[in-house]
Formats: sequence, structure tokens, C-alpha cells
Amino acid sequence: MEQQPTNIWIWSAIAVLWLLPLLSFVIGLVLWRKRKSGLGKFSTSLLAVSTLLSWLIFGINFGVPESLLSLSWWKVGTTEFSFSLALSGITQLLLVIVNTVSLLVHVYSLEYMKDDPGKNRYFACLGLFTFSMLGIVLSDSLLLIFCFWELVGTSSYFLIGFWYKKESAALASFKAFLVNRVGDLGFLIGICLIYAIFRTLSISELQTMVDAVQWKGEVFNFERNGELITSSPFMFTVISICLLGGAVGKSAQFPLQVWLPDAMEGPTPVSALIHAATMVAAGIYFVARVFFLFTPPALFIVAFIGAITAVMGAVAAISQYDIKKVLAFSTISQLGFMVLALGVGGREEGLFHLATHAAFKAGLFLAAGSIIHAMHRFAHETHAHFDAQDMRLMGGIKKYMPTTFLVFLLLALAISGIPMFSGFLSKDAIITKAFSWASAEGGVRWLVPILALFSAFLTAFYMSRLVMLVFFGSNKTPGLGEKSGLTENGKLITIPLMVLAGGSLWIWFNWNPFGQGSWLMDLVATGRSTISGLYLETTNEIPHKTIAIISILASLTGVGLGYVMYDEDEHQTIAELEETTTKPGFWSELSFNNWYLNELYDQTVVYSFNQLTKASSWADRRVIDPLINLTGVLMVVASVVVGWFDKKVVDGLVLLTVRITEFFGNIARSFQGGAVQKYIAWSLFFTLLVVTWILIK
Amino acid sequence: MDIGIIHYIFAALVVLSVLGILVTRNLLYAAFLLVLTFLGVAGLFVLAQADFVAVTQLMIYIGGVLILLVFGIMLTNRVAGQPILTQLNRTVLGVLFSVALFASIVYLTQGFQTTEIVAAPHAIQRLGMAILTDYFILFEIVGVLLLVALVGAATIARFKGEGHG
Amino acid sequence: MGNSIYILLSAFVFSAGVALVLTRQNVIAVLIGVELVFNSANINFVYFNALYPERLDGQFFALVVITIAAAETALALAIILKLYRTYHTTNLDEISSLVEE
Amino acid sequence: MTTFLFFLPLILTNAVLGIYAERKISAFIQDRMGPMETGKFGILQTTADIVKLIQKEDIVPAAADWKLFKLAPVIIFTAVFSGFAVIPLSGAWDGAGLEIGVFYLLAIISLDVLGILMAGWGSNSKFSLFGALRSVAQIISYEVPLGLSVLCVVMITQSLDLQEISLSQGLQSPNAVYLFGVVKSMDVSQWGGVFAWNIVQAPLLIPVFVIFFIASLAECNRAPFDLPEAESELIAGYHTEYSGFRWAFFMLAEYGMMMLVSMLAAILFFGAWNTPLPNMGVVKLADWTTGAPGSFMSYIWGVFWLLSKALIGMFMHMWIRWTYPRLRIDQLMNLSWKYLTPASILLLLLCGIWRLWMIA
Repeated sequence: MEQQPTNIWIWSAIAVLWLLPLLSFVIGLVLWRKRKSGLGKFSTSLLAVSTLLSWLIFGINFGVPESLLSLSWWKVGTTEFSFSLALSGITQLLLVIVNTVSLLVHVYSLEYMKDDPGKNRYFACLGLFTFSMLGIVLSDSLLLIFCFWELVGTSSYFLIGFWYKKESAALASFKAFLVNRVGDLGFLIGICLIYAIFRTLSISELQTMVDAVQWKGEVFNFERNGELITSSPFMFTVISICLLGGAVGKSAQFPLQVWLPDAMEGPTPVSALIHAATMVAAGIYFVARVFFLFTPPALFIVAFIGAITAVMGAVAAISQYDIKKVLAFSTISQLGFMVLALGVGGREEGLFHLATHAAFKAGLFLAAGSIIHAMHRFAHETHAHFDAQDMRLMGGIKKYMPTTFLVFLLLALAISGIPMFSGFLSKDAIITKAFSWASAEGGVRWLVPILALFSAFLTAFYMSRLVMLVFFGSNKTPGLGEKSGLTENGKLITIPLMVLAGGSLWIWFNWNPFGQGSWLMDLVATGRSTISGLYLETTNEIPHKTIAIISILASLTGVGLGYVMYDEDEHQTIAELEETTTKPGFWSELSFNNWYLNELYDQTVVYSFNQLTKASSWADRRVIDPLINLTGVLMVVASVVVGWFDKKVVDGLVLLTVRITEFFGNIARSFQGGAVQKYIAWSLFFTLLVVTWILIK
Repeated sequence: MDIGIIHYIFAALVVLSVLGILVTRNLLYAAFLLVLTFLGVAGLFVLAQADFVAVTQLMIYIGGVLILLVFGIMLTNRVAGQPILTQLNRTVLGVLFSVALFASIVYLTQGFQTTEIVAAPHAIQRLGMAILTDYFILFEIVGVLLLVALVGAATIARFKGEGHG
Repeated sequence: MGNSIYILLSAFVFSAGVALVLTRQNVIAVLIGVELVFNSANINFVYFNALYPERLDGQFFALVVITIAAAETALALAIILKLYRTYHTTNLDEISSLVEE
Repeated sequence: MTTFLFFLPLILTNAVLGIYAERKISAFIQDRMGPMETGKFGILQTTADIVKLIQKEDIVPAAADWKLFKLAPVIIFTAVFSGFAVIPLSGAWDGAGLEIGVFYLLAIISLDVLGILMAGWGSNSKFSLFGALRSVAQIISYEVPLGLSVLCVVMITQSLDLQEISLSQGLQSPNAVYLFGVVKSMDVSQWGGVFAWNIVQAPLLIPVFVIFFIASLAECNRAPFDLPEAESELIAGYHTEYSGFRWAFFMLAEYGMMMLVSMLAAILFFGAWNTPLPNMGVVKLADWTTGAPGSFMSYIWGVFWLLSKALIGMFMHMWIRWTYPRLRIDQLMNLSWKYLTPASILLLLLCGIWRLWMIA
């Protein structure tokens, strides 16, 4: 590969922007339990510097080919593992996204978490998260990525369980952590397999090897340290699937998406940062980084997983009443979209959607947080007790919180795929790619673009439902009069919202609001060869305009349907709300309960585990315990025998030795009884003996 | 006056006093008889042309060591009007050993060439010179030894509180 | 033939000292015996020095012995005092233990 | 031998006259008459006392160890008496001419400690024992500064022989004598007399003499160092149980001891048997008061000067006894170990330096 001369200024700037969040975390560790001292402003300013640096790098290094920084890390025998960082277009993009969203969330949190006693802990964890997320972004070594991968999971665990005194929050953090472990297992196996085959963990070196791979009909040939290695495509498929496992866990793809809705137990800014914009996107980012390893069969699986996830998430989002739950399922759906994009070969399209989604989904979460914050404040002021996140208790909020409404509306339009917004551009690009992929191969592959379209439609639908329920109609909040009540939040909350809403406009990505793709796609494109590219593949170009019209139609239909269906006010008292959680009906319940996935897992995985536990417990008690008891009894018998032998024979011998020693000891002792004169007498005696001997001689 | 007779007189003094020490069980008598022994030995030293050693013997043994011994006797025995006696132990053994020792030494040194003792002029001056030149190091070492012994003795004999009174 | 009177005397004093050391139970009596032994050595030193009047080694060594005897006595008596305070006796046969009983 | 024959009667006379002198001097100091009845001015008082003592019964306490008890006064007297053996009386009449006279004298003085111990133990009385122990401790302690101060003189004169020391302090001095030992230009060898005395030859010896004098007082158990026989505490110390003739021995020894240390002081510091009068020009006072060496007159002059000096020393002993109060035992020990001993060690060092720089 063309090794760019390492620019020392760029790399030191990266080191600074990377380590500043870590500094925030370290200071946070010191101030962990302090309630008064404000770590927040300090962390925020650190992150502002970090963000500024990331933008600078983005600007200065724009379009510069990938460069690498490799330091010796540790050695096992002759194998050296390097601490290598890579800086490429995709890295720069992610640096900007992560830093910017993190900065906005920090600013937002200054207001949102103002009264929380654990805010220092909160900001420290945010610092740790940002640091490890940047680590994932920057790392070139798979091992390093895995380390930061786990660190990100850890900080996510901390933040989901931030209000750890609440049982549901603690359980949600456990769940997120455990479900992620399942995916990470696959990731780890994948890393091991890669090392077994390629003898390296550096992504850039892997890419170089793949560049030189030769396709010999049934097998691959590639060069490894000068020797020619032959490998089957099946092996590569396995590796790809294993690596995908990590992404599936982290990015909440089918079938591991169950943890994400529960993760909404964390503070809303955390949901915006981690569970919408950055960490869950890490899976997408990672697959994009190692995309060149994926074989067509693997990509097929990826595409279907993405499609299924997109539809399942969208369906589940339709019937939720918790405003954050809707957004959580929406996130799952959008992540599915990205994975789908990757699966159909649209690496750039997926990353593009990642970028746009980061902006509008973070904005949506923060806006939802703004509403929840206001509801909370209102509940606190009126001493009322109600669920501040229940949409059925909202309505007509646009009157009270105009800024939030406006922002939310823009962002909702963006996610719904309405033209003039970023969401349309990225979604359109994905659907177009999916259609051309399907038309090239045909068959069951046609399901993928259709499911994508369907989920786009559903997205528009549930978003308009959300907007209708929350902002339009009459207000249903208990105790809310015309004069008193909900008020707009402070500038610290609204400014990040406005920034994100502004970032959701089309103009940043493509001059043409109906245009195809974005310059971002060119930025992240590598132009390097991939495994899947080795297969001769024909792509049918379906006219973009057709696809665009279809997708716009789908979105508009969704929006219209939502507007029509939820225009009517549903008046329900709190008592009625508590009785009915959802509307009756199969589809409704299926959607509300997220396809009963949790119950399915309870019935299958958890149940079988419990059964296994019971069985092993039974085996332990009935089989192993008697065996041990038997051994014990045998031991007792043996020890009695041995004891007799010991007492009679061994002790007898020892006693004999003792008696003999005692006998001689007594003799020896008589020479030295502490009587000094005896000593002198003895020495004299022997002197005389010597004298006598001399005399005789 | 024949020098030989004085020899025998001093020797007799030594022998008699030593016998007295051997016979008596009274510690104080033994100590005071020891004075006689030392005096006799000092006399013999004078006759052997060692004036300085003789006077040193008087000074240190009688003026120092013996006084210490008597002090020791007085401090380690309860004064109750009775004479301070020591018990005998292994008398036969001791006598046997020492007689054997005496006999063997006498036997072994038999035939030792004896020459006439001649007067040594300016012995003191020469001794003084020798001490500060030839034997200087030994002299210093002995001085240090004395100092250390004195400090050690003072430390050991010091009363330490009531516990060991 | 015969021995010099000095050597005989020295042997006699030495043997007497040894006899004292062996037979007396009182520590101070033993010490007296030790002094006798020292003195017998001194007799020899001085006598042999007298045979070689041009040399002074014997006299000097006699002086050293006397000095050392003084130091030894001082220390010995200090130790005896300590022993007496500890055991309340100066009988050597009763002082046979290294630990305080 | 002649020395012996001279000193025995001297000691006896000295004791008789000394006791009388002491009584008269104490009376004078205390502004009273003293003995007046026996003979003119009570001059026969001591004689009468001696007669009384000799007539007294020789009492030995029943519980006493009679051997030690009887032997003790003899030993003490013998020790003191044998000390006189090395005292030179004039240029031609030296004592037992030992090369190591001073050393011998010191050794002999320490011998009388034994007698004291015997007396104290043999009496089997607590007063005697305490007195003896105190006395011994005192004598041994003060032997250190005494010996060191004597060593100073020995260092200056380069001799242990008393006769040599005596000779070097007069007209017969083998070495040249300079004024105060410092002024090299003033050779006063021919002046003799007081200028040749050690204490003038080497003025450094003045503090040495002070130490010597204090230590000698203590050696004699004289006031203010008479703790061993402090009447108010110990009756009469180690000779509490003695009476009659044996007690007289102690008195004899005490006055003999005073005589001895006074003579020693005279020999070491004040020119021994040399005349104090110097030759001054044609007035040959020194020659006139010395006599030609070896002549009969030289014997007479020598004995005269030495005795005079010794008697002046004894007078000073008595004078001090009746002037100063008694020290406490701790003060006594402090004085010896903490002041006199370090001071004399320092002086010894200074004397060595003096000897190296001023005389050599």
C-alpha cells in the first residue's frame, strides 16, 4: 500500500483529541463522589477542544490517502503485536461525528443532569465512552479494536445502569452487557481465525494481502510473509460471519436487538449519544472497515439480517407508547437499514446513512429528552405522579415548546425520508443500491429492497404517529391548565437541538435535494479491492429517478397515513391507561411486544438453560455426591488402616530412634551441664592426654 | 648478701602463700595471701632485673586487681559476722589434675639450659623507648582494650532499676 | 641438671591456680586461681627475658599480661556482680543456666 | 640501710611533734589555747598520750577476725614506712637507689589500702567497714590525678629516679637551667637556689602542684577529704574498734603518710634537698647553704632543707584541715573524676608539649 509520510502534527493532534476525554475520565475518577464540584463544564470544554481538533483534521487532511501510525506494543516470542492507528476518510468522518455528537450531548447534559447527585460520575463515564469510541475509530489493529470495543461496552454498561438504584436500570445494563457478550464471542473467534490464516491483526496489512489475492476458481491464493497460502472461500465466509457477530451484538441487529429498547433506562442524552448515534454505529463502522473480507454468501446473510431487523424494528415502533421506546425501535430499524446497505455491497451508502442518521437520531433523542425533561419538571412542580415518557399523556405540546416542536418536526421529516432532508438522500441511495443488487442476482434477493421500502414506509408512519400524538391535538397531561404548565427548556438544551436539526438538512450532503448520493460517499470510498469483488458480478443499473419516486411515495404515504390515523384525540384517563397497555389485536400485541422476542428467548434460551441447570444440579446431587461420599467412606476405611500401621509400625520406629537418640543425648548432655568447671576439667583432661602421648612418644 | 638466698626466700614466700591459698577456705584470707604471692613474685622480678615489671605488678595487682577482688568478695556475700567461706568441689579430681600437670611440666622442662642472670643497664629507658617504638601498636591496642573493658565493666555492673536488685 | 627455680615456681603457681579453678565453688576463688595462672605466665616471661638482657620482649609481654589481667578482673567482677544480683549466689554449680529462672 | 635507720626515729618523732603541732595550730586557728597543762605550753601532752596508749589494754572485739584485725595496723605502717626507702636525703645520701623511685612510691602508697581494708573487714563493725570502703574508694580515685600529676613532673624531668629529679633542681643539675625555663638567653645554672626548682624551671607545674596537693590530701585521708573517718557519720571510720597501741600505729601511719607526701611534693616541685637561696653575684648564698658535695655539711644542709620543706607542707595540711569544711562523698568523687582527672590529663599533654618545645 502507499504509505503516506506520517505527519507528526496530525498525529499529535489526534493523540491530544483522543486523550482529552480520557483526562476527563481520570479527573472524574478523582471527583467520583463529589457532588458540588462541577466536572461537567470542564469535561465539556475539554471535549470542545477535542471536537475543534477533529474538525481541523477533517479539513486539513481532506482527501488525503490513508496514513498509518504503528508502534510496538507487546511481544510474544517472535510475534510482535503493534499498537497501530490508521487515519483515512472513514476515520476522519467518524472522528467528527463522534466528537461533535459527544460535545452536543455534553452541552445538553449540563442542563439535563444539572440536579443529579451523580453528575460527576456521569461526565466521567461520558469521557471514558468518548475515549474508547475514538479508540475504535482510530485503531488499525483488530486486537486494539476489540479492547476498545469492550471498553465501549463497559462504559455503555455504566451509563445504562447510571441510576443503578432503580432495579429496571440495573437489569437493563446486565442485559445489554450479556447480549453483547454473545456477539463479541463471534467477534473474538473471528479475530482468532484471522490470525490463524493471515498471521496479522492489522487491518491495513489484511487489506494489502487481500489486494494481492488471486482467485483460482475454487480457492484463494495469497501471499503471507513471502509464502503462498491457499484458502477456501468458505473459510472467509466463516470469518465474515464471525466478525459480523460482533456487529450484530453492538448494533442491535436481529436476533440480538433485544437489549437496545431496555437500554433506554439510561439518561436520555446517553441514549442519544451511545444508543443512537455512535456506539451502535460502531458495528456498522467495523463491518465497513473489514468489508473487504466479506464473501458474497456472507454479504447475502448480512443483507437479510439488515432487512429483517429494519422491518422488525419498524413494526415494533408502531405501537409503542413510550416516546423513547419508539425512538429505540426506530434506531434498530435504521441500523438494520445500514446493515442492509452493507449487505447489498453499498459500503459507502451505509456509512452515509450512518452519518445522517447520527445527526437526526441524536437530535430526535435529545428533543425527546427535552420534552421528558419538561414533563418531569412539570410533574415535580405540581407534585403529580405520572409517566413522563408516555405519549398518551402528551399532546399539543407544540403550543408550549415551540422550539422543540420545530426541531422535532424537521428531524422527523429527515428520518421519514422526505426530500430536502439528509434522510432522503441516504435512504434513497441505499434503496437504489438494494434494487440494483437484487436485479443483478434475482430470486429471493428481491425481498431485500421490498422490505427496505416497506420499512421506509413504516418509518414515515410511526414518526408521523409520534409527532401527532405528542405535538398535536389537545393536551392530556394530568393537571395541566392553559396558563401554567410545560415550558421550553434552557438554551443549553435547545442549542444542541438546533445544531442537529440544522445538520439534518440536505444542503450539507448534496446540493441537489433530489440528487443521488453525497460527496461523503466519495470520501469514505477506499478504492481497494474486496473479496466479493473477485467474483464476477454484473450490476443492473435501475434508473435512479424511478427508485427515488417510489421511495418518496412510500414515505409520503406513511406520513399521510399517520396523520390521518392519529389526528383524532384519544381521551383516556390515567386509570384507563394503567388498565390497557395496548390496543387488543394480534398485530398490535406482536408489535408492542417487539415480536415477542424477549418471551421467545425466555422460552427457548433461558428455559433451556434453566433446564440444563436443573439437570446438572440433579446430576450433581444424585450422581456426583454419592460418588464423593463413597470415596469419602473408602478414604475413612483406608485411613483407619493406615492409622493403625502408622501408630504401631512407623511410630514404633520413630520411638526407637528417639530412644536411641535420647540415650546418646543424655551421655552427650552430661558433658555440658552449664558447670563451667567441668568444661575446664575436661579440657585439662584432654590436654593431659596429649601431654601423656608426647611423653610416651 | 648472697643473691641466691634472697631468691629462695622470695620463692619460699610465694610457695607458702600459694599453699595457704590452696588450703584455706576463707576467701578473704585467700585474697590477702594472694598479696603475699604477688609481693614474692614482684621480688623475684626485681631479682630478674625487671624492676619496672615488679613495680607495675605491685601497683596493678595489689593496688588494683586485689582491691577489686576484695570488693567483689564483700559485695557478693552477705556480711553476717561469719567468715566468708567457699565450698570445695571435686577436690580429689582437682588435686589429681594439678599434680599431674605440675609433674608433666616439670618433666617436660627438665634439662632446660639455665644461664646466669646478668644485670641489664638502663632497662627502664630502653623499655620506654621500646614501648613507644617497637611495641607501639600493641601498646595502643592494650590501651584501647583497657578502655573498652572499663566501659564494659561499668555498663555490666550498673544497677538497672529495682528489678534485679 | 635440675630446673631453674623460676620455672619450678612458675609450674607450681600454675598448677595451684588450676587446682583452685577446678576445686573452688565460689566464683571469686576461681578468679583468684586465674590470677595465679596469669602470674605464673609472667614469671616465665620475666625469667626468660632475664636470660637475654639485650632484649625486652619478655618484660613488655609481662606488662601486657598484667594490663590484660587488670581489664579481665574488672570485667569478671562486673559479671560476677551481675550474676550475684541475678542468682543471689556466687556458687558456680548453681549458676548453670543461661536463662533467668 | 642508713636511710631506714634515719627514718624510723624520724617517723616516731614526727608523729609526736605532729600531733602536738596539730593541736596547737588548730587552737590558734580556732582562737583558743590548746593543750597547756602538761609541761610548758603543754609540750609534753603528746608524750603523756603515748604513755597512756601504750599502757592501755589491747582490745580485740570478740566478733572480729583477729588475724586481720591484728595485722592491719602493721601493714599500713609498713607500707608507709617502706615508702620512705626511696627518699633521697642529700646529694650523696640517697635512699634505695631505684631507677623507678617515684613509681615505686606510688605503688607503695596504694598498698596501705590493703591495710585499711583488713582493718575495716577484720573489725566486723559496720562503721569500720563503711569507713574502709569509703577510704579505699577515695584513695583509689585520687591515685589517678596523683599519678598523672607525678607523671607531669616525670615528663619534664625525664626521670623516675627521685635522686635524679633532686639533682636536676640545684647547682649540681646536669642540664642548663634557664630562667622560668622559657627565657633561653638567661642561663641561671649558676644561680641555683629557688631558680632551679622544678616549679620555677617550668611554671606550668604550678597547676600540676595544686592538683598534686589536693590529691595528696585525699591520699592521706586528711580534711577536707576525711570522709572515711567522719566523726559525725562513722565514729572513726576503719579504726573505730582499735584502741591503745594499735590505734597509735594508725596515728603513726597517718602522720608518716603526711610526711611522705610532703617530702614527695618537696622533691618533685620544690627542689628536694636543694637550698632555696640562690647565688647572687659574690654573695654565694646557695653554695654556703649547700655545702661541698660529699662533705658532712652537705648531709646536714640536705636533711635540713628537705625536712623544712616537708614540715611546711605538713603545716599546710593542718592549716587546710582546720579551715575547710568536709566534702560530701559525691562531691568528693565528682572532684576527682570530673575535674582533677581531666585537668591532669590536659596538663600532662601540655607538659609533653612544653618538654618538646621549651626544653628540648
